[in-house]
Amino acid sequence: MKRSRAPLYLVILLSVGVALPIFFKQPYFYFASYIVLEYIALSVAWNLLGGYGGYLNFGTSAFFGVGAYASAYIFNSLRLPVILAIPAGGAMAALLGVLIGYSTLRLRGVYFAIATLAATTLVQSIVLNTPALGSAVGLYIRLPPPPPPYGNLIELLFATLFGVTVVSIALSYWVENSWIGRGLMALRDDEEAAETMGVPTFRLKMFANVLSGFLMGLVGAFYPLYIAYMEPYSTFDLGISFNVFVMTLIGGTGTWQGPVIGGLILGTIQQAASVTITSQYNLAVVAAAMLLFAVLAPGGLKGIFSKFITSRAE
Amino acid sequence: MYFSRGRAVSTAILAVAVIVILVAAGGGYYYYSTVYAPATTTPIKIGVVIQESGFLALAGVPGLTAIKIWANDTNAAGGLLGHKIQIIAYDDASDTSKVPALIQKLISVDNVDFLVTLGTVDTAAAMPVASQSGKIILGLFGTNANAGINYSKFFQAAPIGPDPNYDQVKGYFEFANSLSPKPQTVAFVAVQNDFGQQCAIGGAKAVKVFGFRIVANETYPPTQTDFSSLMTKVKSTNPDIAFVCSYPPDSIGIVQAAKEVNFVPKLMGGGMIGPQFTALEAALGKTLQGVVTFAYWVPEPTINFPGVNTLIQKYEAVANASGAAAFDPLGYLYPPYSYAALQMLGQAVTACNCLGNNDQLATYIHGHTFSTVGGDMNFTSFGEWTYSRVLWIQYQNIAGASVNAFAGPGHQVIVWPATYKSGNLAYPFPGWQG
Amino acid sequence: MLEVQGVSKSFGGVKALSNIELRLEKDERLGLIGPNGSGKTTLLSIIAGTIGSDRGRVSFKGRDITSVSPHKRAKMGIGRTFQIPRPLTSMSVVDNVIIPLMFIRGLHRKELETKSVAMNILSQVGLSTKAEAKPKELTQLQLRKMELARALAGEPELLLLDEVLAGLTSGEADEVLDLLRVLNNDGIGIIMVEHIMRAVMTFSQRIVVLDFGVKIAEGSPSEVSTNPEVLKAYIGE
Amino acid sequence: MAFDLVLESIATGLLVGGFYAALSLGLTISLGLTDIANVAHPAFIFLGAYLALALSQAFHLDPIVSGMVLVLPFYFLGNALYLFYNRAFERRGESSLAGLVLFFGLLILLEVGMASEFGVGLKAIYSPYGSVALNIGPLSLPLRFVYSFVAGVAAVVLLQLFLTKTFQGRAIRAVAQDAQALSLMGAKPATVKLIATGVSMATAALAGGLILAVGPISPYQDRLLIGRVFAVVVLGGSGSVLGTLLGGILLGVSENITTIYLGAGWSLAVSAVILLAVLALRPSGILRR
Repeated sequence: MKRSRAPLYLVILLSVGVALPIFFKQPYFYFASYIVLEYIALSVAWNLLGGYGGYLNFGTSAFFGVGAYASAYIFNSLRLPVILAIPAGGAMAALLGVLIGYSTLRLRGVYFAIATLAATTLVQSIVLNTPALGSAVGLYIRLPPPPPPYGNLIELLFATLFGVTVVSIALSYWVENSWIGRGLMALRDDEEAAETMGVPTFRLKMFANVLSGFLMGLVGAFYPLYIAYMEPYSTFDLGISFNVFVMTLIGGTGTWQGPVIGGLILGTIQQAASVTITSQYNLAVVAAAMLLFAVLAPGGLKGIFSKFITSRAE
Repeated sequence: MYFSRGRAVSTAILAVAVIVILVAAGGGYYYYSTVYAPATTTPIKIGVVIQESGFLALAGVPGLTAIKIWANDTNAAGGLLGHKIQIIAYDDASDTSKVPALIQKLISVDNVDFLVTLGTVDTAAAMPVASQSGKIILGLFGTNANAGINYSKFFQAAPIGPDPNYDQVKGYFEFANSLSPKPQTVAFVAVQNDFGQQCAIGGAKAVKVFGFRIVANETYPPTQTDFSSLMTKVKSTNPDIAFVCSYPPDSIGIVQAAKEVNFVPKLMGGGMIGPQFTALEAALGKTLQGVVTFAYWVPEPTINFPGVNTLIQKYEAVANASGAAAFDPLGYLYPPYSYAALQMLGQAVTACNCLGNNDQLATYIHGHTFSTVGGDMNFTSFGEWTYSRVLWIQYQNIAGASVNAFAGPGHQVIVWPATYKSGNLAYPFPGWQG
Repeated sequence: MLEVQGVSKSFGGVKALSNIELRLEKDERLGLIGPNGSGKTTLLSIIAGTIGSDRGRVSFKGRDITSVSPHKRAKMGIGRTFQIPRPLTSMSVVDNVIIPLMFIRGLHRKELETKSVAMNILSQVGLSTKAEAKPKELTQLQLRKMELARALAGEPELLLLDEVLAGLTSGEADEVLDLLRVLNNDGIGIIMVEHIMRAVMTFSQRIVVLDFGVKIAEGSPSEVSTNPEVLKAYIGE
Repeated sequence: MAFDLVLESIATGLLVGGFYAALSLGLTISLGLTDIANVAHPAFIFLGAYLALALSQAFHLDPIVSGMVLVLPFYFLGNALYLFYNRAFERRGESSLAGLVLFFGLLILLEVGMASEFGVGLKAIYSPYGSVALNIGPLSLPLRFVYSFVAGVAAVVLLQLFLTKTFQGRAIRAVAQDAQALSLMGAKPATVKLIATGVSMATAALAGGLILAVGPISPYQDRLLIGRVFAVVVLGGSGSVLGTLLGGILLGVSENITTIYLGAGWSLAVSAVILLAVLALRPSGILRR
């Protein structure tokens, strides 16, 4: 068996993304792509537990928001360097993953799903009642100047989030092709049977949940710098969780490519719709696209891509 | 062979992903280069990012309607300095995370001349991008949105005042202070959103200034449906003044619950958004009688600025013409000052005759007073009104539960400030009617 | 090697097992029989660890494993099959066998070697032609063979077989029994839950009979088959 | 705290709980019994509310009565929805996950549709009991919640009778638990789910009427309901109709008790904690089936 070339491609992709803002200057492209990248990374993270392990997380915005608030608090209020704040955001979200995981990952999947929904309400409620986090008034973020060679904060944000996205994809690729991914897929199919085959189901679920939470928090940790003003309703918006879930499903769960495809396609459609259809119907178009994908490609677009490629190869 | 096919697919898909990204980038660049053209030959473009859908559409849609009425009025009169007005509006779906990208699209792709947003949250998210572009931004009702960034080309046209959260509510306490016998104690009830909390912060300042005593300080989440317990709890503290900072659905819930548990303070009301919506007024009918709330404009004879009645008529015509989609047919809250903001901008552009030079235009705006459908306005360096003209109104003479019971003068009586006073406050609050 | 002491279990007030005692020596063949609903599968699940007991203890190779999780028991050498086959439906047959190889025997570094080990096990149970098939393409017999292959992949010292012969022709059953005898000769202890009396009586060295969660008889096949309690349980009153 | 205050908050919490139960019943059936996670259910409730508003305005009906009038049309709407769902997913053997995407899409389409059809602003209807209380001793109970409690409890009782006493009802319960029993009854799963989805949707019409009776409505408010409705269903033990009532009451009372002891600002946090605790300690719900 040949050695996989995917790592090479990922490295190439990474360098392209990081270098792009130095040569190509169009701020709108970076602002719009930032959100698409955000959704790709979140979907990839979601897929780790939801796709491979079959445990649906409806609290993506909780992990995202905890990462965002932790990082904002650290660099905005405590005035510590941003470079510390970003991983701290991921770590706090990972901690949330540990807490939710310990209480509900021993149960059937649907309870985990509801627990993540409840966790979203809980962390949002805590922020709303904590003046140090801005409560409902919100936090005004002091934006740092970008270091060279980036001329603009958004270019730096794009490049770093691009890096995080590629690293998430790489991690997801690694999980999928390692014994961890095998174990997760085994427990997704049949948890009891997997246990009797030696699969440490709880440990694997916890691992996937914490890693997934960490990545979501990491993505969230950049958000204060993008939005400049944080308030709990948009940060913990249920819409983020819905979007991530839908994107992963449309792309195809349980493969590392699925969330990338879903996030890229649906994320781009959303961005495009909001500037081409300048009325409330932009949401309807996105929803119609969702319906269409769900009905025409219930197994995800990745399946269609594979079929197409297989038939061309023959 | 359990990984091989996956790899072929992944390779292909990565390639597709890269191509999509590059094509999108190239397309964006191409579009950028074709649309760009010297500003003098093109219409004046006003870029708007507003809530046409989502929870805040009830503010965004009336606001955008007023902006479009202004554009039509201006174009009918020949435009500004010979340029027609073109409105480019994007819906942010009440999703703040969409705002920076949309603002940037307006700036660097659509190449608009001016930016408009509505509401504090979305305006605050637009500010860094807007300030980097150096363009003038009108943040309709975006009070305090400049707090994080202090941008000199930000203008907020609602008549709130230089210290927004204090000025928004100080009138309520100022006139409470003038009543006799003077009420002593206050109960705060504030919704957990940016408006409610800013309102409560301003209220707390005012309480210190005018020497009241806070006996209850309650907050509640926007999802609250039943306010009976909350109102019973507030009632048990027996305050002279109820100071409620609330949003549309909950304003109604609070008024209903206060009546149900028979909570009768001497002064009932506060910074309540919601009663101003006609459909809600109609549903509550006489229950609103005696309640005091703020307004920026009401159809009272004492505050009849030139043009405002015409604007309201046009607005009602649009609202009614949209048939089933009718939004707030009387629309006194958002339209007048959305229109006024653009009217101010139009006057500045004409008088300054410095289109294209935003620094000069901003300096001009800071240095002058403008006469609009919202009255005379001038701005602090922070972009807020230099003085406060928040009106406090009391619902009086409500005949029943219908839209007509609230239309026209005499139902929303201005009781403060004295300059615009159109009637006397019924004090103490006579108790719940209907 | 295996010792079950005073194990009881009830589901929502219904007693499934009461005070069960069971011993198994290394390389012993034990038959576990009883009418439907007598608690045989529950007992297997308690030994495998997928169901916890309310009272009592289970020890294996001299160690108390009552609170040890099922995957650790699998690593210690307890393998099992399910009464209704439970394949991992998204994976091919060979991948189903690779899972225990990876997780019990730690063969997750070299794909190709792991796969050839898995192929060997599949050919041992006569399933090598179906290695790349998905479980839903298999017949009942093939599914049972796959279950057996998965259990064998973990190199168990104790094999818990839940009706592994059900639905098989007598020829096929003999084939499986021969395989099990070979395994037994290699030192694997076997507990077999079975309805096919002929098979279980000839295969087992010792028989334990459960009825309504109570052990009503224990002994050699001939002793048990003449025990009046057993006859009453099977034939009824 | 004064005893009266605690009593009042428990009493109104109870009433609100009945209202929550009425909102959640549809999801109890679809999620708990037919395994169709209809996340668009709250949007259908608001569709019911808007249609009830139109009916009430046209014929001067009470909003709750309008909601009841809509029960039958909504039953057929549910049938249609299931037929589509069945064709698009179940019959093709696709997972219920793809179905979830369908419901998310439907949720957004419904919201946009309602906004363009009925306007983005708040709508409300005048009702003579809108802000009137029923005074019993020291208690003043809001009539709008008394009526919605009565309607909610009535719906729970009727549904419980339907599920336990009728052939179709028993078949619906069997569809969730025991496919074998279902085939012994001679019922086809698809037919049973057709009825169940109709019943689920019919409750949305009633819930819409109640929401309209309780307060103003706007097209995007359904999102605010989602968390609470799921919480009630899980607290009650998904699939249990009586449990849904208890779950609603537990949520309503705990929110109100939190309001008087900690402040209403914490009420959502406390109910989330209760939900998480129930999930961790008693995952089959407060009322075990």
